Amino acid sequence: MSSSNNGTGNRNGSRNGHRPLRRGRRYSAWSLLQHGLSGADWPVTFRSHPKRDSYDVVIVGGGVHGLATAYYLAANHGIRNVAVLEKSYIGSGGSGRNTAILRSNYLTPEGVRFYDRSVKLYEHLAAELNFNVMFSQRGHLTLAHNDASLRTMRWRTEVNKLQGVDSEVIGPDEVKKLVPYLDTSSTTRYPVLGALYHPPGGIIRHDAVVWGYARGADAHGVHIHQKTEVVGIDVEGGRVTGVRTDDGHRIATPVVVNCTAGWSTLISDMAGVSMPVQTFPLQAAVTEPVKPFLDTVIVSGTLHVYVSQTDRGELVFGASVDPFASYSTRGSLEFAEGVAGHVLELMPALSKMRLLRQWAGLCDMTPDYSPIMGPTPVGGFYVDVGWGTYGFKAGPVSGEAMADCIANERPPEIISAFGLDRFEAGRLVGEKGAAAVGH
Amino acid sequence: MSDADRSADGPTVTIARSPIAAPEPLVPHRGWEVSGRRSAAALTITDLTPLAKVAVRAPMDGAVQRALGAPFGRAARDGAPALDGTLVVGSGPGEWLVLAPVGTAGEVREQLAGIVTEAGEFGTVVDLTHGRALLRLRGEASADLLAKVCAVDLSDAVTPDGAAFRSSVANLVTDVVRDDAGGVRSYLLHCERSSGQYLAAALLDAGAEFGIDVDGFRDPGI
Amino acid sequence: MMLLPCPWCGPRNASEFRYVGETGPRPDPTTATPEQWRRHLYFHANPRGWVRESWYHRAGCRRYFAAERHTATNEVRSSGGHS
Amino acid sequence: MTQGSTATATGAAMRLGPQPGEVIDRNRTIEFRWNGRAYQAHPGDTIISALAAAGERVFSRSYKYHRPRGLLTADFLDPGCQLQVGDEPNVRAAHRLVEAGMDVRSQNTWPSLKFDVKAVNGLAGRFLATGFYYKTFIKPERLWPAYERVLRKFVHAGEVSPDTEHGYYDKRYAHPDVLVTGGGPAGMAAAVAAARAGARVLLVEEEHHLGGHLRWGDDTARAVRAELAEQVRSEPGIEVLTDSVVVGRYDDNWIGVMQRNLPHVVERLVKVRAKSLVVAPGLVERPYVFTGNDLPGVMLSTAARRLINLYAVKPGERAVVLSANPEGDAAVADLQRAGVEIAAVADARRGQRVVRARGRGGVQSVELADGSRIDCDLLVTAVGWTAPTSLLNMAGARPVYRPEVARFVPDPAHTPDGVLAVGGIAGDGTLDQLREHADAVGREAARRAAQLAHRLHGALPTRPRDAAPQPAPVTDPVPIPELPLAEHPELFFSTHGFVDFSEDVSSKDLVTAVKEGYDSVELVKRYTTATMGPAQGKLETVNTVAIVAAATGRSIAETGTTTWRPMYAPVTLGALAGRSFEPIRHSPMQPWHERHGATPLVAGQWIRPEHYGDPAAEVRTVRSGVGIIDVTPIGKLDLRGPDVAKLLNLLYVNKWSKLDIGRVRYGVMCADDGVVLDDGVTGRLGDDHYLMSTTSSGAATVWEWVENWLQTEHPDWQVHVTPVTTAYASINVAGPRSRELLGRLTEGVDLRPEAFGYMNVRTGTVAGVQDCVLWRIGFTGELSYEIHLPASYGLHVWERLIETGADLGVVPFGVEAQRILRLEKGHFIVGQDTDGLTQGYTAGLGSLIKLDKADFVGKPELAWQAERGGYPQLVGLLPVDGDVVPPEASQIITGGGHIAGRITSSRMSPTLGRAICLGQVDSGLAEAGTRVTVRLPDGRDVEAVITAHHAQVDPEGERQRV
Ligand SMILES: Cc1cc2nc3c(=O)[nH]c(=O)nc-3n(C[C@H](O)[C@H](O)[C@H](O)COP(=O)(O)OP(=O)(O)OC[C@H]3O[C@@H](n4cnc5c(N)ncnc54)[C@H](O)[C@@H]3O)c2cc1C
Ligand SMILES: NC(=O)c1ccc[n+]([C@@H]2O[C@H](COP(=O)([O-])OP(=O)(O)OC[C@H]3O[C@@H](n4cnc5c(N)ncnc54)[C@H](O)[C@@H]3O)[C@@H](O)[C@H]2O)c1
Ligand SMILES: Cc1cc2nc3c(=O)[nH]c(=O)nc-3n(C[C@H](O)[C@H](O)[C@H](O)COP(=O)(O)O)c2cc1C
Ligand SMILES: [Zn+2]
Repeated sequence: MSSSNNGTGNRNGSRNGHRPLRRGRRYSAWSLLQHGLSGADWPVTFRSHPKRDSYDVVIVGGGVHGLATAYYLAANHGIRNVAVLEKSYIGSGGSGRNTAILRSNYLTPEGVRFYDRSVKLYEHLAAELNFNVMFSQRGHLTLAHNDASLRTMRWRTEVNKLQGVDSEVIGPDEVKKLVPYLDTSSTTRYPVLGALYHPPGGIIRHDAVVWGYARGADAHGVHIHQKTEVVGIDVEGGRVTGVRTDDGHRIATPVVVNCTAGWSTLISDMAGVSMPVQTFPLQAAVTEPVKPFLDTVIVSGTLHVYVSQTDRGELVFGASVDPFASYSTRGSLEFAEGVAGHVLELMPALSKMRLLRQWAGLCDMTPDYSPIMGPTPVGGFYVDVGWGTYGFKAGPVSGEAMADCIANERPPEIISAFGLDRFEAGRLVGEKGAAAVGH
Repeated sequence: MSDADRSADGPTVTIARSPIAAPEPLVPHRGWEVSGRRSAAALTITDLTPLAKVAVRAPMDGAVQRALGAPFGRAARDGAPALDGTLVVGSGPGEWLVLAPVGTAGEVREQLAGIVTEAGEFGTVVDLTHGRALLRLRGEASADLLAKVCAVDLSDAVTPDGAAFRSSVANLVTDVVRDDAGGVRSYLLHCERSSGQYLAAALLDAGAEFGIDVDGFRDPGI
Repeated sequence: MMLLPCPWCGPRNASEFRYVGETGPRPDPTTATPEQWRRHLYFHANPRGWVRESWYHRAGCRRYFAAERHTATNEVRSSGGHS
Repeated sequence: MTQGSTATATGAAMRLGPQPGEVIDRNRTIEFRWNGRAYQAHPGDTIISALAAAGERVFSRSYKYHRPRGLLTADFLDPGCQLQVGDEPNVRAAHRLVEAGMDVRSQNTWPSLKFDVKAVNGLAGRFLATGFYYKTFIKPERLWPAYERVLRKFVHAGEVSPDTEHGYYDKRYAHPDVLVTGGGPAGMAAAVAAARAGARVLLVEEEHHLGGHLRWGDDTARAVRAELAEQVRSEPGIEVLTDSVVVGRYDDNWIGVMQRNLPHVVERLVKVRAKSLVVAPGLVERPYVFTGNDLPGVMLSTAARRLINLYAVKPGERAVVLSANPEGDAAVADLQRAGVEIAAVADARRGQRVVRARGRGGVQSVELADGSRIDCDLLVTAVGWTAPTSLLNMAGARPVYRPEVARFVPDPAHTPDGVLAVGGIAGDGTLDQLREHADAVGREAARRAAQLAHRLHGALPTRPRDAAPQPAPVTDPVPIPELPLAEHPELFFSTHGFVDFSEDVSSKDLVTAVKEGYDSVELVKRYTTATMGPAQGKLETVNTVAIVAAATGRSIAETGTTTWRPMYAPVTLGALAGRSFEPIRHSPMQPWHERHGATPLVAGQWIRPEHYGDPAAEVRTVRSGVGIIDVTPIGKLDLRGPDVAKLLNLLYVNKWSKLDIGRVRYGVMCADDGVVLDDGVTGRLGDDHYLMSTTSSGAATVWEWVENWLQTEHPDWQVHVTPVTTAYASINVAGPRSRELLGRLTEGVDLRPEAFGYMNVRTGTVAGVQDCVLWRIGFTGELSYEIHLPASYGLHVWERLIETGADLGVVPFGVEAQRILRLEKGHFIVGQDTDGLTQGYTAGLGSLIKLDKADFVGKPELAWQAERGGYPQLVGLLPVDGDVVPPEASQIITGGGHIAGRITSSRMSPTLGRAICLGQVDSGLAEAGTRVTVRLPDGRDVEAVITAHHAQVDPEGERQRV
């Protein structure tokens, strides 16, 4: 892309410390005090604009991936004539309904490297975006209840350590110290034999990430169009030329980026690109709040459950995807029953806590539990999909890499394993082993 | 009895055991060790694992089915003249389970093989006496108990006397036969042998509020 | 929980079944190219709408059968023998 | 006052004389504790009614600003009445009945409810405005964890205790024709009508008694209540659950009901498959938004009427009433009757409004829009209703906003067939109109249920085929009269005040959020957390929407609501979990293993002996003498029919056409992507009769796999498959003396090597047990026999083997010894030495895979793998330092820490006295003799050498062929 700058930006992601937020728009304790005293209104976080007839890049999907891609296109590469089209409100997809667990202790070297970059970006994201995303690096525990999972955890640990990622396998006593509510006795149906402990992992305020990127992108001049659904993509001579929206607009553009996760095959189908993606609902639930007692994220693959406690005191639960493909986000009672049963297997003292709300989001599952990123056989049509149950943590690195890919018209090294062509070529990525419930 | 079955102290006999722990007193019954406990409770559970259990496979709605007298979904007593004293259960499409008195598996298998041969269809007969566990719940509350562990509608409209279905019972795949005995509501439950103890324990737990009790084996049991 | 009409057992809770998914005919193994074969293995239509798919009645009759389901409403339109 | 001086504590200052509709039992008095002091109550009192009777007005502090909060709705939803009861947090104290000895405390107040230091937050309120945490604590980054710890201290909620017992919770299923949600007049009348039309009805009421709002109505209302309740009682087709709540509606009318207050069970989840769902939850009274609307003493008209009529509690001494409807007027009458002085009635229908309530710790005066200021301790508001459409929305219905009645109303055109709305949620009208409507809805619900039943029953195989056909259901829909909608002024807010009481979100916060760009109701919700608290929008949604609509200049209908989702009322994890139904499986020899000190190993559903004390010794005995292991979990499939050989040829990578009767063969299955799926041996027992074994963990998968190929690809093949895993107890008798041991117990089988060689199968009698299948195979590399015997005799035969082999030194061995033995012998384990991407050639199956077969599952991918080459390979490895056992999953690395493989299996070999391994390595390293570097978990690197064979003990297989 012509206006590109090469390079991947500085430690914080954006290049040259470019600060587009004008005075008075920046957030700080000081500005909070000033606004508190004066009672003046805060500036608008992200604006709405009339649609232009053409953009240099049109991003479909206003989740973390779409917004981060827009942000880094503008911040790192100076590509600012960008539109993000979102059929509902920003963050209404997986980005607004995920359990917000971040980690980088994957199984394959390519996976570990990739997610580690993302965690690093997340660590400085609040400062980068001047928006507190409340990344709480409270540690992440994956419990092992049998030999096979203990072996997989050792495998992950060893791969992680070789990549410089902080992971270790710890025994039941150490687990108990980290989570006193866990039943670590050996007589339970699913005894805790050990755990993979990953101190940099944790949870984040997911909506804040979405809003922070939206605010950052907006400040750089990106247009965010909410309540705008893409209903068609024009392809001429093997290249995209524009998109059509449900309000009757045609927007001309040489570049379309599909960042629609659970809906991604519907968008790719519009461009005539088929993908090995199936959409499955993934459910989550929260309890009523109680005083904080759980300081780490707990995951049990065998029991298909993960739990964390937010700063508001609720427990947030998740599990594996629903047992059949669907676009329904209604959720099921079986999920609530299963998750409660499994949580009580782990922490029997919580039987009097109450489930408050359950919901579901859509996950774009690929055969090898790894994403599909980069160009497609249709010129100018890029995909950043296949995020399945684990894509929130990848938001920053994906945005950064996709921006790079679009600006430089070739996939950067860090996503080279994730191309769409790998399936027909039989070069699957080996994450399947560890990712089944891998938040 | 072979030489190998004799020890210095005299003959040892082969003992067949159910996977379900039996309450005292334990009594021998035709080569099986069964519970001799007697209960007069209004809701009882009985381990019928020693009964002969023979599976038949043949085309659905064919000559074998006509001979057996029970279509899929239904159970029939004395379905065929050769099968006096048995309960033939239409346990699946083209699948039957024949329950018969203790120790008769060999005969029953022969008779069934005869029926299959006569029918001239592709059919097979497998003795599963040792491969499955079998329980009987008996009492008016048996449906209430079962409704705690089984999602199938147990009303007369859906599963009247003689109904047979396979479903999940306490999360275990189980054949259920509604087999009212003497006008009292009763169910036979048939599952993989290795989970028999699990199923019995789950039913006792679910039945506690109805005062369930164990009743030992009584001949012929079927 | 969705009810699935098993062609043999009648309507049962979806939890009794194993989802097999969209299935297409297996390409001829003697002539298929790697690309064709892997499309068969990995690619699905994944529509938001009606889809024909296979199920296995694991806790019931243990039959594979085909059903048509709307992937947004989970309404099941028809079911028939095996897929 | 001294602790426990109950006489003074109870006071009962506000308890009225007997009321006609009261639900308390004045003849009995029970005692409980509130914040450490003793109080008295009557059975039937809720915690809050008892406290209110004693004159208490403040029960909690608010979420952010720690403002004192009292009673607002006097029912389950009451945001100010969530208390800690013993070890149970967040108890809805305006719903929970008092029990003797209860220990009730306020939550998150320190040092006490009266003097709560965090109330300083209230002063800082202007800085704690919505979203403040997104705007601060950004820099310096390193301080954020400390800030976060402080934030967590402010969490406003009850507490859990690590010592809480997991009580007895359970579940049941129900299949009513009609489920009625709500036992008010509408629900009761609909239930009766449905039952009279022949339906089986389940009627669920959240409160402790049927009657709905009639319970606090006038004499006529109570008479109608009694009449309807009597009709319900005398209708045998109706099952009533009180103190139970419908918590969610899911696909195909799968409905969760929480049943409380049971004798044997803490709580029970009833899972209901209803043919028709009748939604009759009435209406929820909506709070009014104005400054000071959260002061204790501000309450809804329904709350005041509940207090007076149900609990005989006087809500205050001097009241101002803001009334916009007849219920407000009725409240005035009730208050007067209860002796409350009515200081003023502001009639909203005539434009009068309350704009502010003032007071410290409770209402002291009220300001009206006309500027007048009235002293009082009670402000009762009756400004309108919210339709709790949650269950309808969950069913996919789209209620529409009707400004003239100021609430959302169900739209029958967009409600699924199986769901009907009735009563206050559907419209207004006289009690007679309501009953007429409910009667029609009940009959229609029954009719639809009957129709559905007829359709479903047609497909059921369980009913006698010759039974009389079900009577065809009545087909004409019952005409449902329209319920009129009573005009109601739109009264949402007059000045700024609290909108979400639980979350401490004010109308000002909502307006701010909109101004900042969070301009849809969904974004406002997430930015401010309005509607995200315990009431889940039932009290606050419409006010929220109205304020967002005003701030954005859109209408309420355009603005829409947030998504209603389960749970309708929060449900304990205990009830959702119920009893734990996790099947476990035991072999027939389990009692013996337990008696002999076996260490249990949980392997999927199976519980198996890991070892009996010393696995290395067990290994040595097998290599030198004889051991027996319980291998019952090995998967076994009985295959019969003329086409079994075809099936085996299709599923296994090797050839099966020429397997003679009496022979067994090892086979590996791959999936169509060439990835190794399972392995095992299959023996031919007769012409058309085979026995297939699978891995223990793969047994269920392989069975479904076999059925899939048979049923969907080759329905014409004549093969019957029967799973017989547990029909046989399986015992492996292994070791050089195994033949000798078995010979002592076996009849009808010639065990001599020339008669019964390696890889053969015979059937015969063992220890007097007929029909045993004996295979001469083994995983251990020794002479060995795997016996599969009718399972009921498993324990008998096992005991006989142990007794009979005593002089041979026979020992039982467990899974761990077997793992070592197989590793010495170089047998791989699917799933351990292979993974989800390991294709056949990688697993070293080159000589087994027969690409010259016309077809088999996985063939194309395997052919391409062979052609491509360069794949990783499973190899045997010996650490150069034989004392170092690299833990499984240690990585094999090349220069610079590049990963080039991993150790998949690793043990100290008791036979060789050194460490031995299997591992997967990149193709370049697979050559025998190659030295590789293994990175140990402690960071050390050790060398290992690739060996020519996977087996380190007896690679030529001499020992097993003897
Ligand atoms: C319950 C749940 C829990 C999860 N937990 C975790 C976790 O703990 N950690 C983790 O890392 N990941 C988790 N995930 C996965 C993660 O949420 C997703 O992978 C991630 O949010 C994907 O982000 P995205 O931006 O690609 O897609 P989304 O956030 O889904 O955004 C896609 C957007 O595209 C829009 N869109 C779709 N079609 C169109 C169209 N035609 N026109 C315009 N716009 C359109 C949608 O409205 C949506 O907003 C979870 C997911 C769920 C559902
Ligand atoms: N509450 C009042 O004082 C009041 C106010 C306005 C109108 N009305 C009139 O009264 C009539 C309403 O009668 P109705 O029978 O529809 O309502 P109702 O309020 O009398 O009864 C509804 C009942 O449903 C119960 N309920 C609600 N949700 C439930 C759930 N999920 N699970 C179980 N139970 C649940 C409630 O506890 C309540 O008892 C209408 O004519 C209406 O205009 C009454
Ligand atoms: C991490 C996380 C925490 C949440 N906490 C709450 C909560 O405390 N209260 C609540 O009502 N909803 C909570 N939600 C759920 C949202 O209300 C909502 O259900 C979810 O974003 C999906 O949107 P939808 O229900 O509008 O479809 C939470 C969601 C997430 C992802
Ligand atoms: Zn079926």
